[in-house]
Amino acid sequence: MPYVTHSDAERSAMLDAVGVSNPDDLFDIPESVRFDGEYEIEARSERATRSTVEGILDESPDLTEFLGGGHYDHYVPSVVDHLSLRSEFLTSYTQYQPEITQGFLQALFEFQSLVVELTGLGIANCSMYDRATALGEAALLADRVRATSGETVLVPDAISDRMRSVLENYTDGPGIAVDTYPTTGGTVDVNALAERIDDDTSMVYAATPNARGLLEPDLDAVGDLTDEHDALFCVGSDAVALAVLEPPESYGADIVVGDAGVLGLPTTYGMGLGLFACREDFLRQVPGRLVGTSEDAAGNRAYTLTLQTREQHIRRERATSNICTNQAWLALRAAIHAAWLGPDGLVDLAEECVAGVRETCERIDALDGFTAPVYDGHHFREALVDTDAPAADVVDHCRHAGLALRTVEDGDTERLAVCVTDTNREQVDALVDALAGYGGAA
Amino acid sequence: MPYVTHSDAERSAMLDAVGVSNPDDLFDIPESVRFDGEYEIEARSERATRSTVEGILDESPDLTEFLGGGHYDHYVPSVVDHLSLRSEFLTSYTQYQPEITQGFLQALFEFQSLVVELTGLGIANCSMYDRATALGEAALLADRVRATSGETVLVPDAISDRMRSVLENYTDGPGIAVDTYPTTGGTVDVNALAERIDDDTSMVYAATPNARGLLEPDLDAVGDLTDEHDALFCVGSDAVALAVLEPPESYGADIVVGDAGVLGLPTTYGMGLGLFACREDFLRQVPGRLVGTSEDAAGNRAYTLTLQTREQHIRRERATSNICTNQAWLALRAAIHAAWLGPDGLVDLAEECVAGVRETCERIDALDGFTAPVYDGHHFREALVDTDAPAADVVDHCRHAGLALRTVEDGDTERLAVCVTDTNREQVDALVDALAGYGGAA
Amino acid sequence: QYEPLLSEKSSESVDVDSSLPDDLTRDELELPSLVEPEVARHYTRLSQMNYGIESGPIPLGSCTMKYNPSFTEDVAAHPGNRVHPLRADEDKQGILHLLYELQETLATIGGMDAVTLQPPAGAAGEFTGIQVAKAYHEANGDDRSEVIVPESAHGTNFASAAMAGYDVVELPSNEEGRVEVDALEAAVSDDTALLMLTNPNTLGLFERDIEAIAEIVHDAGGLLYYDGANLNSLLGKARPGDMGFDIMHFNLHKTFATPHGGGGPGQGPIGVGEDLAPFLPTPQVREAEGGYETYEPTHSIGRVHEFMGNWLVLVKAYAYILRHGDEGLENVSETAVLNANYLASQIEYDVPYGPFHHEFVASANADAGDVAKAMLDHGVHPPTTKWPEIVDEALMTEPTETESKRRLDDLAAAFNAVAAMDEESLAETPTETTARRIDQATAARNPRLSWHALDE
Amino acid sequence: QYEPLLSEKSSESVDVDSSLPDDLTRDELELPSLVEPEVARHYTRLSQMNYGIESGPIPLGSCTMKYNPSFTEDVAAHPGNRVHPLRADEDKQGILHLLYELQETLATIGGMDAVTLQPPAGAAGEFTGIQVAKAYHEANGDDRSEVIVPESAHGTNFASAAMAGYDVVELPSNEEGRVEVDALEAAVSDDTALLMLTNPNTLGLFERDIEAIAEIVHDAGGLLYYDGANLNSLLGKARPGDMGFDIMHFNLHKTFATPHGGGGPGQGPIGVGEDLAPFLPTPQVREAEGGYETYEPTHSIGRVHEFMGNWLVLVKAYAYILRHGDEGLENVSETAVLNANYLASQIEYDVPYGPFHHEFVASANADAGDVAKAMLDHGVHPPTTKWPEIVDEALMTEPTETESKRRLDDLAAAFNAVAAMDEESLAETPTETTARRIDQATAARNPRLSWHALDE
Repeated sequence: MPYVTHSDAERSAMLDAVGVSNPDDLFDIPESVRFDGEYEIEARSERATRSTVEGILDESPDLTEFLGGGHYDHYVPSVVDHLSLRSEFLTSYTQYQPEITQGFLQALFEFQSLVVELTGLGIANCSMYDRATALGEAALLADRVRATSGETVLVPDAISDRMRSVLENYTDGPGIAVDTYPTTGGTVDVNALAERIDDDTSMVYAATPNARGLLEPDLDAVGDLTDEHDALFCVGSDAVALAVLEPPESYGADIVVGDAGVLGLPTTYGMGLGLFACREDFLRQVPGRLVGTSEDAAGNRAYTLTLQTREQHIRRERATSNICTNQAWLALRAAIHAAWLGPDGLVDLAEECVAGVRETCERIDALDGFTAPVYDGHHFREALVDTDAPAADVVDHCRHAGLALRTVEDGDTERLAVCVTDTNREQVDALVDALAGYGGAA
Repeated sequence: MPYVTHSDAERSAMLDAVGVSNPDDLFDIPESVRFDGEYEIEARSERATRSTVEGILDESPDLTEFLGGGHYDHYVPSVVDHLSLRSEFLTSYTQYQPEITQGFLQALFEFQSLVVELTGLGIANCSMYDRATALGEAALLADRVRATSGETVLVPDAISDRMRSVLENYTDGPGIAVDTYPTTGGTVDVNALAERIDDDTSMVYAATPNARGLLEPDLDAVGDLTDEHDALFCVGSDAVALAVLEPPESYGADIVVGDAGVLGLPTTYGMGLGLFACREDFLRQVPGRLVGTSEDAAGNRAYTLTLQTREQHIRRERATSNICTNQAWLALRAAIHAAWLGPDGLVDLAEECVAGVRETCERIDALDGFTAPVYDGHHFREALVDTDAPAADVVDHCRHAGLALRTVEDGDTERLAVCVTDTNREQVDALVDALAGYGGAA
Repeated sequence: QYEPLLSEKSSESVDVDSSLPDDLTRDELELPSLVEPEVARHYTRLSQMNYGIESGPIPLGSCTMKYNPSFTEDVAAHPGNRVHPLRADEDKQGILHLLYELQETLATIGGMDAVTLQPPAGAAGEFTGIQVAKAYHEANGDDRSEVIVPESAHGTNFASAAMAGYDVVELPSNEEGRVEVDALEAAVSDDTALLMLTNPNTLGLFERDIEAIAEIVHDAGGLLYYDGANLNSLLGKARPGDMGFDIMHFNLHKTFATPHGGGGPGQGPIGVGEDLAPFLPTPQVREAEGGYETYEPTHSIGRVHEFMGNWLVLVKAYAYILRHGDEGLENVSETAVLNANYLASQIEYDVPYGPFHHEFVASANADAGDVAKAMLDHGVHPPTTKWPEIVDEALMTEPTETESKRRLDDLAAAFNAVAAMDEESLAETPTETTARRIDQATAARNPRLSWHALDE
Repeated sequence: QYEPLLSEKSSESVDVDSSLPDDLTRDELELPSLVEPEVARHYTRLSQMNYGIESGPIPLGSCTMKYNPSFTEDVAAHPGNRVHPLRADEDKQGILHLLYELQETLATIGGMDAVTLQPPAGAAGEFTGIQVAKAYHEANGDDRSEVIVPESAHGTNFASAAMAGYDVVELPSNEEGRVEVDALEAAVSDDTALLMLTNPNTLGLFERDIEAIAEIVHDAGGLLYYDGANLNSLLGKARPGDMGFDIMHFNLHKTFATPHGGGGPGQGPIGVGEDLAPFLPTPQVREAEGGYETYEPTHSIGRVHEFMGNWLVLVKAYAYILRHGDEGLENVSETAVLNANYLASQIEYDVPYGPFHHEFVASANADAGDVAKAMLDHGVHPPTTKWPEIVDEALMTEPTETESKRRLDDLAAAFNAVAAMDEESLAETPTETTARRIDQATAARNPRLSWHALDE
C-alpha cells in the first residue's frame, strides 16, 4: 500500500489504543449510505502509473504553437523548477504559522513588490487564480468601493468570450451588468466610450496589449473619462508587457489585473497566475491574501499574512472574496523568474515580444494573399492576419506542417491570429514557408 | 555572460583594489605561450544549449534493450531524483569540514552499512568508480596484504574483455600477472581451479552472478582453495543480487567488489558505482574513503571521514590508492533507493531478476531454433541463448522490431545474450514474438 | 538570521529604451539584479526558512496535509503537458483523454452523474456549484434566495453563497455537534436554494441523519451541496451521491494529494446529478469517434476560469488515483481515521465530540493560539486553532494517513508537553523557530506590503 | 539536533524465501524499513545538515567549487541519455556524436591532438596518462623508471605515478614557489619517464620557465604531463599543448562546473600529442560515413573503466562549454583571477607568493585548521588548509568566478574576523554549526564504520 504502511505490530498497537479490532469499526456511517461497490480502479506501481499517464499525454501530437489568445509561452529557466520544487516550498501550507514559514512569506512579499513596481499601484495581493477571475474580482471590488450605486461594467467589444463569461459569472451575484463599448481600428474608441459611459458605470476595463495583440494608445483618455464619472478604471496587462509599458497608475488606473504566469509558467493547458493590484485606499477591500512586514519578539523584521479580517475564514459571508486556496506556488515561480531575468532581462524579453510579432507580420504581409497586421499600431506578442482564402483553411494547411494556429472571429470576419514569443520565434521561418506554400497552392 | 557578472561599478572597484586596469593584466603568462586564437565555440542561451544538446542525444533511436553485460537497468523511484538533487547534497564537496557536512556523512555511513549487511564483511568503503576498477583495487590490496610474494591473480576464463582490461591496467604497475582458470558448464570448474591455484596466487576472483548470468554453485569450495593457498578470495556481485544470495563472507570471501549502481542509477551509458567491502583486518589497506562515527565537543554522535592517512592527499606515493574524487553522490542515490525499497522490496526486486530471466528462457526455449539457457543452473537477470541461425543475424532481426540484443563470444561460439529486469519484462512478449518470427523466416 | 530582500541585495534601475514610441513606454524599471548563483542562494535560503510536509507532520484540521508522492511531479513535468488550450480538439487528444478519464473517475468516486474539472480551487468549486444550482432553479422558474449553511461550516461556504448573491442562513449545531434536524426543518422554505454540508463535518462527525436531511431539503425544493474538504475519510466507504447530495466539489489537492504549494494552486472539480448536468461550465469532454471531443452543455453557466483551471493539479491527482486503485484509496480513508483516533487517544487534551473520523477537535486548556506557538518549539506544525468555534479554544487536528505511528507518538508528545505548560510560559513561545512570536497587530495597523513601503 | 540513523528509526529482518535453492541464498536480510514519506523526511533532514555551493561560497583551493548551472541537470535528465553502452554503434549515434564533439572541443581547449574521455576522475586521468606514457616509452624500447613531481604537487600525482609502478622523484620548489630549473636539470636522466606539473601551480603561480622546463624534459627523452586541476585559470589565455605538454588531464567537474556531489562523480579525460594518440584507451570515437563510429587505437592500453566513465558528467560539461562559448570561457578565467586577487587584497593574512592567478595561499597567524573551524561560525566554508606545505599554516584559497563582490567582501570579513581571534578562542570553534568540533582521533583509533559497529 503506497505511502500508508504501518507494520502489523504498529497497527495492532494503534487499534488496541483506540479499542477496536478493525479500522472499519471506526466509521460511524449508517449502513444505508455505505458504499459497498468498487470504483474499479486497478492499483499499479509507480513505474506503471507513470507510463500509463505519460502514454495518455503522448496522444497529443508535438506541434509548434503560434496560439496565444490569453495563454503565452516564454522560456522558463531551469532554476525556477529546481528552486520552486524544493519540498519546503512545494509541500508547505498557507502561512498561518508565520514563525516557521518566513521563507515563503518573504518570497510572496517580493512577488507583491514586483507587481507594485510593474503597475505603479500602491498594493498588490499575492495571487488570484487567473486573469479572468482577477477581472471578476475587480468588478466586485468596484461594486463595493463605489460611492454611488451604478452597476454596469464596461468591457471592450473585442474581449474574448472566455474572459467575458468568467466575468459574467462573477457579476451575476450582485446583479452587475456587463456591457461592451466599441473599438475602432483595433483599439478603444474613446469617443464611443465617452458616449457609452455614464454615472451608472462602476468600472471600465481595457487591456493593453488587448485581445487583438495591440497596445492601446489612448488609455490616459480612458482614465480621464472614468475619473469624470467616478467609475474605476481597470487595466488588463501582464507581467512581461508591463516591464516596458507606461505604468498603468500613471494614466489613472485604479486596478490592474492580468496574468503574471507569463513569468515562471510555461504552456500548461491554460494554467494562470492572476495578478491583482489596486490603489492603496482600497486596502481593506482587496480580495485574496496580503503579506506584510512586522517585527518578531526579538525585534527582527518578520513577514506575516495580514489584514486577514477581509478573508472568508474570518469574515465569512462579508469577506472581500471567497478565495482561499490561491496560486501561491506560481507566484513564487514568477518571482524567481523575474529575479533571474533582472530588469535588463525582463525588458529584453518584453522587447522580443514587440520585435517578434512585428517582424513576423512584415514577412507575412510580403506574401501574396495575406495582410498582416490587420490593424495598424504596435503589437505585443500577437496580431491578427487577413487571408484571401478562408482563415480556417489556412490553419488546416499549416497544421499539416506541424504548426498550430487559430482563427478569431473579429467582428464579422474570421481572421488568422499569430502569436510569436522567444520560444517559437525560430520557427517563424517554417510558418512563413507554410503560408507562402498555401498562397502558392491557392 | 552567464553566472559571472559583476556590475561595471563592482568590477572597477575590484580592479582598483588590486591595482590593475584590466583583468588580463593579472595573467603572468609569457607572451610566447599565450593563446591568441579562438576555440571557435559559439556561446548560446540556456534554452538554445538545451535544445542543441538534447537534439544530439535524440539522434539515438528509442529501443527496448535486453543488453545487460555489466550495466543493468532497474526502475529508480522518483524520490531518488528529488532527494539527491537537493543542492545541499548535489553541490557539496568532499566532507573535509565534517561540522557542516553531517548530512552527507551520515548518508555515506548508511551506504557503508548497507554494503556491510549485504556482503557480511566487516568494512565497506563509500565508493569506487565502478566494478572493474574495484576489482583492480582488490588485486592491489591483495598484493599489499599478502605475506608471501605470490603475484598472480586468477580470474575466470569467461570474464569480459572489458573487466579484464581494466584489471590489467591496475596490475601492470606492481607487475601482478593476470591469468585465467577454466569454467565448465558455465560456472567455475573447481577441480581445474584446484589444479591452477598455487602459492604464487595472490587472489582468486569469481563473480556471482557470473558473466554468463549464472549464479555460482560452489563458491564455498573456492573459499576453501584460497584458504589453503593463502590467497585472497575476491567475490564479484551486485547490490541487488546480494539481497537474496548467501553473504559472501559466509563462504570465505575476503573482498567483495561489484556494482552498487544497480540501485539508484538507471541506464546511463555505463556509469557505475563500485562496491568494495573487505575483512576488518584489512582496514588500513582499504582504498577510498571511509566514514566513521565519533563525538563532537558537545558529546553528541558525529560522523567524519576517517583513516585518511591511507589516502593520497596525506600518504602520497605510499597511499592505498590514488583515488580522490569518487562516486559519493551515486552512493547517496543507492542508499535512498535501498531505503525506499526496504528489505522486502529489495528481496522482491532480486526475485524478479531470477524469475524474469527464467521465464524468458523457458519461452525462448520453446521456440524452434533456440536453446535457452545454454547452461543449466540458476540465472540472475541474464542468460546465454543458442541459436540455430548465426546469433548476429538474430540480433539484426530483433533490431528491426526495436529490440536491442547483443552477442557474446562464449568460448568458440557466438551466442545471444538476453537480460531481463523489471524495466523490460513487459516487453518480453515482443522479444519472443520477434524471435519466433525469425524462426519462421529462417 | 534574516535573509535580506532581493532588493536589498542588489537593485538596479534600467532605462527602458524601447522600440515602441515613448508615450507607450515607461522611462525606467527598477528591480533587483542578481546573477543566477545569487538567485539560487536566495531561494535556497528562503526554502530553509520554511516548513513543509517533508519537514514533518502538518496536522491542520480541514486542510488534509498529507505526503505528496514525488513521482506525480515527474508526471507533471512530462512534455505532453505542454499543450496550449486553444489547439483544435484533434490536436490535444492526450489532454482530452485524461480529462475524460478523470471526469469519469471522480463521478464514480462521488457517486455523481457528471463532473466538471474546471474550478481552480475548492472555493471556486463551491461558487461554481452554487451558480449551477441557481441556473437550475432559474430554469425551473424557481426564484430562491437563501443558502443554508451550518455554523461549523468552512468560511468559504458562507462567502461563496454570498458571492453568488444568496442570503446566508446559518444553521446551529445540536449538542452532539451535528445538524439539528428540527432546526433544519424550521429553516427550509420556498426560498431555500441549497443546503451546504460537509460530511464528516468539521468536528469529524458523520452526519448520521443525512438521509432525513436530504429529504427535508429536497421536499422543500432545495438542493443538497457536499463540500468535499473531508472526502478523504470516505474513500471506499461512502459516496455523497448515495447520501442524496445533488452537487459536490472535490478538493483534489486535499483528497488526492497534490502539494499545497504554500497556499495553492489546488483544483475544485464539481460533480452533479443528472438533472444538473446540462448547467455545468463549458467545455465538457466526451467520447467521440476515435477519440474525445469538447462540447458545451445545453444550459451551461459558461466559464469560471479562462481555460481549464490548474491543469497540472488534474494530472497529479489522476496519477495519484491510478497509483492507489480501489484498495489503496480505501486504505487512505481507513488509515486516516485510525491515525486520528490513535492520536486523540494519546493526548491529554479533552476531545468533546465523537465518534470522529479523520479529524478531531480537542479543547485546549489555554489559549489555543498560544498552544500552537508552543508546539512549534517541538519541531512540529500545530493543528488548526480556534475553529470551529463550537469547541472552546479548539485544536482541530487531522494527522492524515501518511503519518507513521512513530510520528504520531512524537506529535502526541508535543501536545502533552505543551499541555503541561502554564500560560505565562506559553505566551513566551516560540523560541526555537526562525522568527520569534510575530506582532500581528502592527502588521495590520501599519500595513507595509511591498519593498517600496519599507522605505517610507 | 541529530537525525537518528535509518536503522534506528525502523529496522526489519525479513526471511528470504527465494525461488532459488537454499544453498545459494541467505536466510534473512535485515535492513531499515520505512515508508516513502519517512524516507523523504530522512534525506530532506540530512540535506539540511549539509553545506553546498547554493548555501554559500566554498573557496577550497585546488578544488574549484563554482556554481553549477542547474540547467545542466535537466540536460542530464533527458531521456536520450538512457542508452546502454553495448548497443551497436549505429544504435547510439546520439551518444557517439556528443562524445566526438566533446573529444574535439577538449583537444582544442587543451591544444592537444587527441583526447580520451574515459577516465572517471582526475586521478584516474593521471593514472591513464601515465600508463599511456609508459606504453609509449615501452613501444620505443625505452625503459624508464622515474616520474618527477614537484613537492607542491597534488597528492594524486605521487600516488598515480606509484600505482603505475614508477619511482617518484620529488622536486623542490625555488624561493619564488616555482620549479627550480637547475634542480630539474639535476633530476632528469635516462630514467625520467615523465615530469608532472600543474600550471598555474598550487600556489597559483604560472611556471614562467615552462618552455625551458619542457626542453629539459624532452631533451632527456621524458614526457611532460599537465595536471588539469587549475585549467580554469587558463581558459582563453593559454593552452598546455602550446607550452610543450605531451599529456594532460581535464577535471571536467572543476573546470566545466559539474557538481561535485559530495565527492564525486567527476570525470578526467586526457589529451595527448600526436605521437601518443595510438596508445589511448579503447574505444575512441571518430567520424564515419553518415555518422560516428568507435574504434580501438592501434597500440591502445586498453580500458581504465568498464565503459565510458561517468557519462552524465560528460553531458553536463559539454552543455556548460556550449553555453559559455569562447567569450564566456575567457570570462571564466578572467573573473576567477580577478576574484582571487581581489579577495587577497581584502584580507589581513599574509600571502607570501605571487603574482598568483585564480587561487592564492595565505599564511595563517595560527593553526590553519583552527582558523578553518572558526570561519565555519561565519556561515562560510573555509579554504583548503595546511597545504601546500611550502607555506606555513597554509590557507589555500580559490573563490572562483561565480562569487559576487558582495560574497567576496563577506568572505574577507570572515577571514579578518578570525584573524583577530586569539588561539584559545579559535580552539573553541565552531559553535554555530550542526556539529561542534569533532574528535578525529577517536574516530581513527576506534573505527566504527557501519551501524553494525555501533552495537558493539
